[in-house]
Amino acid sequence: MAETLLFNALREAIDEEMARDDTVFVLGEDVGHYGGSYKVTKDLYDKYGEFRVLDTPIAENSFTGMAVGAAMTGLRPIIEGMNMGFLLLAFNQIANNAGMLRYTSGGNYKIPMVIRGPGGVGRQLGAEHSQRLEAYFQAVPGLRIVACSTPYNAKGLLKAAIRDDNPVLFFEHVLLYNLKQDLPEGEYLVPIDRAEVVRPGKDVTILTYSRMRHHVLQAVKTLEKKGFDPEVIDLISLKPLDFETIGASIRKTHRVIVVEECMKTGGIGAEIIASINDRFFDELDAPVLRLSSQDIPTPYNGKLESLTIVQPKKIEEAVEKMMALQI
Amino acid sequence: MAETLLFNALREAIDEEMARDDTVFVLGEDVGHYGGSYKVTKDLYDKYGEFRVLDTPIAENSFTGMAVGAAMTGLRPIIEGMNMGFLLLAFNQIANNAGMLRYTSGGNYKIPMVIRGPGGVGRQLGAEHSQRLEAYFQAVPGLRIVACSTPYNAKGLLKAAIRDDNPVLFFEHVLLYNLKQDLPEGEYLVPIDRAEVVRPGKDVTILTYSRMRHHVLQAVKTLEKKGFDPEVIDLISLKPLDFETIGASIRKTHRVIVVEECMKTGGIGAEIIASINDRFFDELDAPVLRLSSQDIPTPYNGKLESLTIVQPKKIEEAVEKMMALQI
Amino acid sequence: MVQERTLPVFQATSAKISKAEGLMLYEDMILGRFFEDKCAEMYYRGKMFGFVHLYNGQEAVSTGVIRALRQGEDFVCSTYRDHVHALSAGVPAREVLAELFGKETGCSKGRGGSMHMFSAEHKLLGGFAFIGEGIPVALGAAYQSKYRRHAMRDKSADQVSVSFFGDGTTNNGQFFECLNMAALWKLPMIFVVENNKWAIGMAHERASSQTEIYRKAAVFGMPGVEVDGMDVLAVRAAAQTAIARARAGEGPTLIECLTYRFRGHSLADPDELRSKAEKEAWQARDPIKKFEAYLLEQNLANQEELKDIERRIQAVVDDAVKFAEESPEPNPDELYRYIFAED
Amino acid sequence: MVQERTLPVFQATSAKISKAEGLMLYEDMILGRFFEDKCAEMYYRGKMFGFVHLYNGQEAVSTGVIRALRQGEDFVCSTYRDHVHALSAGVPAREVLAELFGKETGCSKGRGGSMHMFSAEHKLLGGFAFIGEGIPVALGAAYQSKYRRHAMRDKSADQVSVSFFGDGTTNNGQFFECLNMAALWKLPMIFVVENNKWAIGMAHERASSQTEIYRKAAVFGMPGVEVDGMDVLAVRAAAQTAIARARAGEGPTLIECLTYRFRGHSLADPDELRSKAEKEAWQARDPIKKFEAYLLEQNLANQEELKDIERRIQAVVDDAVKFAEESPEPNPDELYRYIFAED
Ligand SMILES: Cc1ncc(C[n+]2csc(CCOP(=O)(O)OP(=O)(O)O)c2C)c(N)n1
Ligand SMILES: Cc1ncc(C[n+]2csc(CCOP(=O)(O)OP(=O)(O)O)c2C)c(N)n1
Ligand SMILES: [Mg+2]
Ligand SMILES: [Mg+2]
Repeated sequence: MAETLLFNALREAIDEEMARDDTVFVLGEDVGHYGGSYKVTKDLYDKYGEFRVLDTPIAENSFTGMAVGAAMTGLRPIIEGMNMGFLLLAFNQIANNAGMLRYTSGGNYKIPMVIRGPGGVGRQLGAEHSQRLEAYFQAVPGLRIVACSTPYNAKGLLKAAIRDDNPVLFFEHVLLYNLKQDLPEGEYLVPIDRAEVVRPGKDVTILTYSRMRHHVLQAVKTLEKKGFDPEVIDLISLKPLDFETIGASIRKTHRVIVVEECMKTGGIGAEIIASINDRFFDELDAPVLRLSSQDIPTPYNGKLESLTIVQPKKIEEAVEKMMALQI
Repeated sequence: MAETLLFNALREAIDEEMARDDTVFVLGEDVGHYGGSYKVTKDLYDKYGEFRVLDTPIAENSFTGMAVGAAMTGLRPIIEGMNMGFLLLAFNQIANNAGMLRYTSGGNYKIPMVIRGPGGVGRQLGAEHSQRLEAYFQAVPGLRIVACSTPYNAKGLLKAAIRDDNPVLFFEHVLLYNLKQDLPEGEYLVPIDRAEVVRPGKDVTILTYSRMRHHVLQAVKTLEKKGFDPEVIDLISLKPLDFETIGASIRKTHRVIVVEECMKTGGIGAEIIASINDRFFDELDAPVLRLSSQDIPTPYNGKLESLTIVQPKKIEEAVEKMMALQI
Repeated sequence: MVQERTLPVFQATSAKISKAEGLMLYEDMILGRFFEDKCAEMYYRGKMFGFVHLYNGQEAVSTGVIRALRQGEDFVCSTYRDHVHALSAGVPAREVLAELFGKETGCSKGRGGSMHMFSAEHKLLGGFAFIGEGIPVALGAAYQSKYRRHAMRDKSADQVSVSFFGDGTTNNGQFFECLNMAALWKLPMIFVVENNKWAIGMAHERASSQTEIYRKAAVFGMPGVEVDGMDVLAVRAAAQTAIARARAGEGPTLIECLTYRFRGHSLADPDELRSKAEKEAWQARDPIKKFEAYLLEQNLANQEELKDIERRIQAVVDDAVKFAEESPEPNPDELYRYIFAED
Repeated sequence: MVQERTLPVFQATSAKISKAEGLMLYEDMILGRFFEDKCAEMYYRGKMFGFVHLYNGQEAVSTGVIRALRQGEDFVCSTYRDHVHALSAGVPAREVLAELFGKETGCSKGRGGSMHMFSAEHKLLGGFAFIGEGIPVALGAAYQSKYRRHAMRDKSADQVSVSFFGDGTTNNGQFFECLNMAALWKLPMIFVVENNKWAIGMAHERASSQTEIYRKAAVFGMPGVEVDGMDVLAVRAAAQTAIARARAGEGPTLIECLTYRFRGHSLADPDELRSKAEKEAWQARDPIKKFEAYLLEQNLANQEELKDIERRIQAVVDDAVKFAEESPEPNPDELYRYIFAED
């Protein structure tokens, strides 16, 4: 066991996979000499050389398309979005080509690629650097969307994503890179399509992902003291959603709260609620509660910013309120 | 009253608004000499000249940004997306600048612009030309999203959108341009934030938009004969949703079916269902039913294509099934 | 009609070709022409749908470039105007036509259609329906060749990637972004601009502040050459030079082919903006007629041999129609097949 | 350290300036420098957050270009490195600093922050946090001027738009797309490249196949000029020529300013990749020191006058800090304000 920071866990994942398979390579802005703006690729340039750790010009759309072409012809690119928001410029390549090309080509090509990097609301980074692209991309067919949240799952998920033969959008969170955790010594993988039951409980199912997992756990601490027993599920896979795990929990608790960092309208929670409505309506004792960020660009001012995202206090209140409902 | 084709209704709207306000101008690919690929700007180049009907190079991201700059400085641009799908290339300008800039600038600028053009699944146009961007854009803060569906509402909505001081994504449907309808002689506007009750009824609320309105109405014809009395609501405004109209209907029918052309996952229907869950859960006698396109890129083959989108038959069955539910 | 650019003069003698080569090139151009004429017929007879963009008039480019490549090894990347590139790359006419009919036997299994021809077997990276989006994809294939050679020490990895696109596309950012990366990393890539003077209804000079596209290569430190795109030998010679350069690790080349499409932008285009005079001037320079005259003049072929080829190709095209018509549609149960790699 | 480009020689005498002009330029550069130094101090003292990109070293560009514009009429478009452009454009130091503190009195009402400075009053189109996205926006402002003049027959509409951006940004598609449109439509636009040799940790020559950016203008039929970006008079002269051209309806110009940032990319950047030798070589060319020497040498100012300016500006900056500190935060009830035009 070695105590590892999340960014280093990601780095280990990439390093191990690059050592294991020489078709795996990293590309993006400042991934080489600079080692990545969050140090996820630190020293890999020295180890693997300029072809396998490729510093690109600032041309997101084209270097993403280039990765698609490389993937179609047998390599396994890992794109680092220096900030995932910058990949808005690559939306066309991600949607049309990474996402749809395999289908449209009738199976001629597969596109094993990972697009990873920091997303989410940081500390006063302003609207453009505080995006939650998972919502913008969730309707694109052919993409898998994954969000990691701990050093342990970050490493195992990234390794699994790299080995997956499909395009995976892999979200890290700009405020979680310095999380610490003891990691097992040997190699391990974490399946990219399974939700993680973080805390079993019987009162209410809290579905969350990425940094909000930690806000939820903070709330849960207080809630436990008050005698509540919530079940916390980290979705991990935002597309497709793991309805096996979600369903099992709902059948137990009959109450659901979604806690997400993306904006409410058209967010991940919207799809979760719609799917629960499709599949588990009769299991529900109360409407699913949706705690999302406000539907606004993230304001720079610190107070407004913290009002924009869901705070632990709000989660506590939501659980208490939901448990108080007469059913 | 003059019988007017939908594309001509749109043309009239633009023409009238350009005549009324000389800050209104159109830009896009082939809008000038060619008159627009669906003839929505036919002859306007001759009438208004090259500045006001501007043929652009094929550079969606930049000409969209250019329209943002023009809007910030007092003009009222109307962008024609030759096909709305091409605006995936302009995602960054639409999201960051059209959508968010006003907020991020603390109200320094407003961005009165309309981005319009054909969306939806046509007749065997292939995956890339059959996009439903309303789903991809719905989470972007600051944007209004409108979908027209008849010559009457197309004209009135487009005029209202042009006069609106906010950025409006305005979806037409590639298969509706030749719809005919008698239009009133004088000028009229249709509010861009109000849903339209197309057919009042008491059994079930069908929420739909764009071309699916017509699939729904086709189904309703058969359903009427079978004695059903569905209420059909054309959402018109996909963002924000008009919950006043939607809510009034749900309080009457207690049953909802959503019929949409976008993909199921992360579609407009997902947000509708989540919002209904938030607001009207106790009014529901049954889970909301979601009829969406399949979660796949649109296949070219005609049969597969027609299986991909919701057909009237399916809507009939859904209504019958929902009405048969014991409550 | 705008003043035509003076075409670069090409001395055919400088590119001596054998009889076999001559007939091969002729056959490939005839295939392209006959195939597209058949598509028009089938479209008007309601056998195919959607947007169909034909290639008539530009055959010397596809044949000149693609037939200079190593078939099935080098990569070809096309646009929505992709039928003929697919044929030159070796995709059987049967599979291209079946794709147009939306059949399971089509090269994209009927899922792609006219603008989305793919064939991994023939190293056709795809038809790409959106402007410019294929250029980065081709760049990726080129990167991959170089990567295999240098990072994976595969000496045999010397494949070249060719990306085709039009004049209108050269105003799109992806074009420039890729010129830069290709030159920066000296990738084995060839940018082939098919400058047919129009982007749908937008005349090139109304869209580009500087109309001589080949000159744009220089500011990226890349050779840019201008070639008569109606002369298959001129195109072939330029392609051969570029291919040799690319294979030798010397980097990319941009080739601007001055050409013309003899039909509207797509079969749905009324084609009202191009002047009669302009059309006639270019029609008179039909690349097939030009090459035919050359073959005869140089005694590389006689009338009968050429007629034979035409008959043979007509049969190939007719057979493709029959094949496509008789082929099954995709199985509706497989609607979700191919969405993920596991299928 | 890569071989430095030979700087273009500029004869300052060719641009005779008055004493008043000289002092104005000096003051503006000092304001930029002192302001940024104060930002660093405030950041390290935990008074401001997020990404903060300082401009030290590049002052001659902002002052040279923006102070040649008509203040409050011509448009200025910046990037994430926008404080000093905002100051040169006339946004009061108080409002820029208050924005950095996230206060309601900030020029973007505390909603924007360091990378999002806006001021409609001062025709500052914005700080744009994403690479290249401001260029099209500036193009739109330029289009608007021309539109008013020609389509709305407003003779007074001769405003010029200037877009600032870095070397790294010139590899992005939007740069090229806009060069083309600006030249094609002869828009009153000036593209100012602040080539400081680095894009975060990416050296310009590792990112661009052709490093002389000004040369890229020519292939769009646009003048491209190279200028010593550490010499405010050289920059000003180039700007004046470009502005005159633009105002006269003769179209856009690209100005490449060779400059250097004296600090890391942002205050979070460890700045480990740039060599000491390179930093020192450029530090020795500090534009403020250079201009100070020129003013003294030409007897346009004496030491005391310059010290006066510095004292005055120091007071302005200190006052800005006080103002920002004492300003109120935005009202939490107004979280949703400014999302739509009605608010
Ligand atoms: C991103 C994008 N924008 C617009 C279009 C619509 N479109 C299809 S072809 C075309 C013109 C292309 O002209 P050119 O590049 O010269 O190629 P040509 O058709 O002449 O072969 C346009 C605008 C598209 N397919 N993709
Ligand atoms: C679209 C986009 N991609 C990447 C970034 C991250 N980024 C911020 S500044 C920068 C380097 C820009 O370099 P340059 O254009 O030379 O400007 P400089 O910072 O040197 O002034 C990068 C890559 C961004 N902000 N936007
Ligand atoms: Mg063309
Ligand atoms: Mg720089």
